[in-house]
Amino acid sequence: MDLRRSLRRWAYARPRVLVTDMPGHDVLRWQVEAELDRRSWAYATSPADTDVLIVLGEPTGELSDAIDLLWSQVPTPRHTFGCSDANFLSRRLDQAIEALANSTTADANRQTEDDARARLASAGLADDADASSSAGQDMGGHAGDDMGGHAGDDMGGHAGQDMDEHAGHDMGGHAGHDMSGEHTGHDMGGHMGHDMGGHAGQDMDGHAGHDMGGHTGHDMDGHAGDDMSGEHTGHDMGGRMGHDMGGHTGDDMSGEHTGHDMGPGHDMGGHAGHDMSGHMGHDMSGPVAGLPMAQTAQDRDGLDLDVLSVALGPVLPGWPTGLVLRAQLQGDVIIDAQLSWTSGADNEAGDIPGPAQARALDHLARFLVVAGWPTQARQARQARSGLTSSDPAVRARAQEAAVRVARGVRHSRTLAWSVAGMGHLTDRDPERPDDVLARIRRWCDIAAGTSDVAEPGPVALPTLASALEGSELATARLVVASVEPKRALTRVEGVRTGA
Amino acid sequence: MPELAADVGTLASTWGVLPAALVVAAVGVLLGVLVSAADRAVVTGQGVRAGVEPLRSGMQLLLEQRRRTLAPDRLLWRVGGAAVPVVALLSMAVVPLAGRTLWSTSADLVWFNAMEALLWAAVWLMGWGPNAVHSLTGGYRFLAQGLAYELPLMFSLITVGVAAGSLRSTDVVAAQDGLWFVVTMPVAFVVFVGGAAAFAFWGPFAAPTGADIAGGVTSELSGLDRLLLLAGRAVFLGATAAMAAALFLGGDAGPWLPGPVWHLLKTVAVVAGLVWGGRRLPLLRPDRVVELAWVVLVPLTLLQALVVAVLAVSGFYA
Amino acid sequence: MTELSSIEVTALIALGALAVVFGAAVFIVDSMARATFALLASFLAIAGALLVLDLVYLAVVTALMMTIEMAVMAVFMIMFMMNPAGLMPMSMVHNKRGSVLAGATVFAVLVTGIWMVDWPTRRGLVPEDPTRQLGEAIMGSHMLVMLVIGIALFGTILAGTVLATSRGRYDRFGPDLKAPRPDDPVRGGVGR
Amino acid sequence: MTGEVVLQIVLTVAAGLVGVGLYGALSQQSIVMIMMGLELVLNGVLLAGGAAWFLITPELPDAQMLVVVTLVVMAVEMAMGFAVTIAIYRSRQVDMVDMATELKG
Repeated sequence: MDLRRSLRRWAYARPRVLVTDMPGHDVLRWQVEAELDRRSWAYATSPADTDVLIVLGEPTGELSDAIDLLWSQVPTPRHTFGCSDANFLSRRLDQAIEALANSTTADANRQTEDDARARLASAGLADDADASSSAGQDMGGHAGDDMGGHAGDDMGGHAGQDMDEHAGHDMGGHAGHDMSGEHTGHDMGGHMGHDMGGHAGQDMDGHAGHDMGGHTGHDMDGHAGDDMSGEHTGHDMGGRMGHDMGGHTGDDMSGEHTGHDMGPGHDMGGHAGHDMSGHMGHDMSGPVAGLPMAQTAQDRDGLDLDVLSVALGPVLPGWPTGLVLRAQLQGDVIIDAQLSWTSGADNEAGDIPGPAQARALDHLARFLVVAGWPTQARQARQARSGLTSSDPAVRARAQEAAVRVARGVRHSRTLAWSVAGMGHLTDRDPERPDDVLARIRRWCDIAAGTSDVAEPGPVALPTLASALEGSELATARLVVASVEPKRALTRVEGVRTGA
Repeated sequence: MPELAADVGTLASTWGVLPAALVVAAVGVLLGVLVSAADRAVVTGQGVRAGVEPLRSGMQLLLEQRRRTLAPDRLLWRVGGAAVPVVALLSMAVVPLAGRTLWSTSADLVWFNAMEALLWAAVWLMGWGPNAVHSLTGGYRFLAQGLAYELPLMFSLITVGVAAGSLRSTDVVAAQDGLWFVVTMPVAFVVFVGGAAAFAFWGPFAAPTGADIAGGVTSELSGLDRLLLLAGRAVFLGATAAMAAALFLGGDAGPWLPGPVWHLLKTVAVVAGLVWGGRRLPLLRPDRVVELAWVVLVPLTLLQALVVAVLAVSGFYA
Repeated sequence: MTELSSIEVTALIALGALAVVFGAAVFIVDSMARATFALLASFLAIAGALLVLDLVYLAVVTALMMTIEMAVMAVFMIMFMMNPAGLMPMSMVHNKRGSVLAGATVFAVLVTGIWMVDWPTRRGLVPEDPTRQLGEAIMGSHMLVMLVIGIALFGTILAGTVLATSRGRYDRFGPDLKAPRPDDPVRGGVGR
Repeated sequence: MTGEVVLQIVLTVAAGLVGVGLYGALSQQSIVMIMMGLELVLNGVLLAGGAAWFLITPELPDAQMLVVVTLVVMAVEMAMGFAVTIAIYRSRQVDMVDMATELKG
């Protein structure tokens, strides 16, 4: 046993960490990242890649739910802790290793629950854990994902929910239930293959926060008569990735479904076995919480291809925590982009963190992560941490490192070749380019600390969203990473652009 | 199967099929560990201490829960996951070790290339299986990138075949008796190493697993699935380095030291060059790289093949 | 080297049978991705059979080409609808009975022929290097075939590109072809 | 087993591939699926060619050439099939043969 234990300890000595920071906790994040870099721990790129989830600050509102769901996607063994200051950081990271090494698969579920409660407790939310509701977010960029290990059985990961009554329930039996109260925040994702027929006539009001994404291959017949339009705020239908609604690409699902407009030339007869009649009376008209259903649209090469509704964010590597990009994807081209902050992340942080040079380096580091340049990103992070040190010798070395990173990035021809000419925020002016490259070079100038270039102001979300229109996913990520998106004191409603 | 190589003994014919296959697989895995250790050392800045990290990560992934997603295509997902390391190990079969290959066919070079093509299918399946946006986007990126790299890579292999007058990798090594092929075909060498890195979606070609799509193909993988994919990729890169050393750097030729040591040294040199050079670059965005590959690399490698063909006809390699 | 051992005969027939099973699966499975990869499995089984028959080069080339083709095909099918991700029942057939009949008839006729014909006895031995035999034929006695193939492939590349693209140079460089930069939706890597 | 019986068995398997492929090519509506049917037919030809070479005339390269030509035909068929599908789809949003015929003009 001891041998196995020490083996596990050895295996988990370098866990992969996902750091999520609430607004206003940048300096804390820098400290955490400095410690992680010192220990050569890896940064996770997705929940599946995560061993340890560190939450900086107290998540509130929708962001809290988003993080709960994100946590539910992390495979066991796993560990999470909240963190409001850098005290005992090193010890808590050591404890994380210990916790990972001690957990076994057998008590994974229990541990999951415990961890979730522990984390919520640390965030001061234990009391209303049962009341927390997922207000319709699609979490962690995993549009259409199933939620972690929940495919059907493991209900343990529903952090913060009171799942006791529903464990193992056959959802089919809920016919006629008033689901409003109890099921708030439920993730329906796991109910793959369910027949939803029983839900006919339900009052679906309370289901804000349902993720319907997973209902691939569902028999939706029973929904006849449901009014799907208004009440399902927050439904994410994005899970039909690559799906069309029942295989009928030519469908126009945005209109009234009565009589299905099957698009030019579709032969309904050929779709043997498909009973579309149940969809009569569906009112799927209009966007569901701003998300239109899957439909075809002209792509930029003039082909009508399937589009897929996705939501990116609120937690992604190198992405401003809390920002959500809702868009339709055609292949990997973004159309109809809308940006918004989730509640809980929409407020401007009270104090401006750190010196301008360190902020620029932080910005650069996050951009370099997205641009796929991990070595330079690490250098930028290290320089940033050194600059905030109290030791003048360390600061001097960090200054040299900062200049080195800034020069390396600024003069990289490969990077210029890769990112030039995209993400123009203003009208194209050959004299003064305003593309990703120009913005990044400006961040470099500030990061070097040698010239007094003014820090570029935050960019309003509608401006940013219009710059994303028609770009590829990769481009969009780079464009977002190249600016500072503007937070508002009040929640910014999704801003539609394009058609 | 009929005896394929009468003149050159193979590892399988000397040691028996199973032991030879096990040895070759072990060498492949060791090369994979070498590659990923070197990569880790550069990325995390740990230096030599990163040597154990691949083993540690492997151990950790073995202990980890496998991720289940919603409505996955589980069959194809699992097939893809199993195929990646298998194909990577199969590509080791035609890499000369100590002057002999596991089995010798009259079309070794095409075999190596075919394994790369199978890797396409496997990685695409890994992207397809989980039924998730980022994952599938990664799969698409891999295909687009693969299409652009397939031809230049193929031409660089053909160039080697033309010079050696054979598609058998041991013949190619023998043909470099006087002069390493890298001298007369530097373009083919660079394209081969770069193209193989692109097929292994590594370093500057890692767009299919990029951080901008939350890890892409790997975004929904945990536990064993992730281990298989990452290990397969590392083994493939290691096999590529060993193959590049054999095809362009004279294989086990060299003074004083025994042949296998030379081959190992050259392989390590290729790995070091690949990691050092590759990690100095940011991710090369696929939409830019693809045009470069089609418009610049294809003509360039064709030109390289032409030069080598003229040299071969004039008896330069005889 | 002259005859197949019994293991090889078994392998040959098993691989052939696998190819047929996977081939049938193409039209049975419910998802287009699975149909494509069933077809790929069928091709790989045939590649394996060619390997047993000592045709290494052709086997490897078959595997190489068909893998690439099927990967492209999978993307195509997902692009053009056809029940992409799902495992929903899928039936897109017409004239099923006629087709079954046609398939069965052709099979019956072929099988009758195969077992009725008095096949010639084997002449000669398998050469030491079948790849070299093929190469020398292509570059020697059968060069005309290769020339025709080359031209056909070239024609295919041109015709396929012309059919599939909607934007010509006038769309990219303007009506008088004088635009300094092409008007493309995405900027390429060569800086044009 | 004599060479002739092996040949006949292998050819029967090849005929099975041709039969299945023919069924697919005739019955499917989707253009891509029809292409898959044709590919299966050609797959049978590949097997038959290989068997004929090994079991009848290994000394002559002709059967090998047949396999090469079949591979080329597959590639051409595939490339043209995709190109035509894109062209039709672009103009009519159709990818099934029935519709392609019914929607003339």
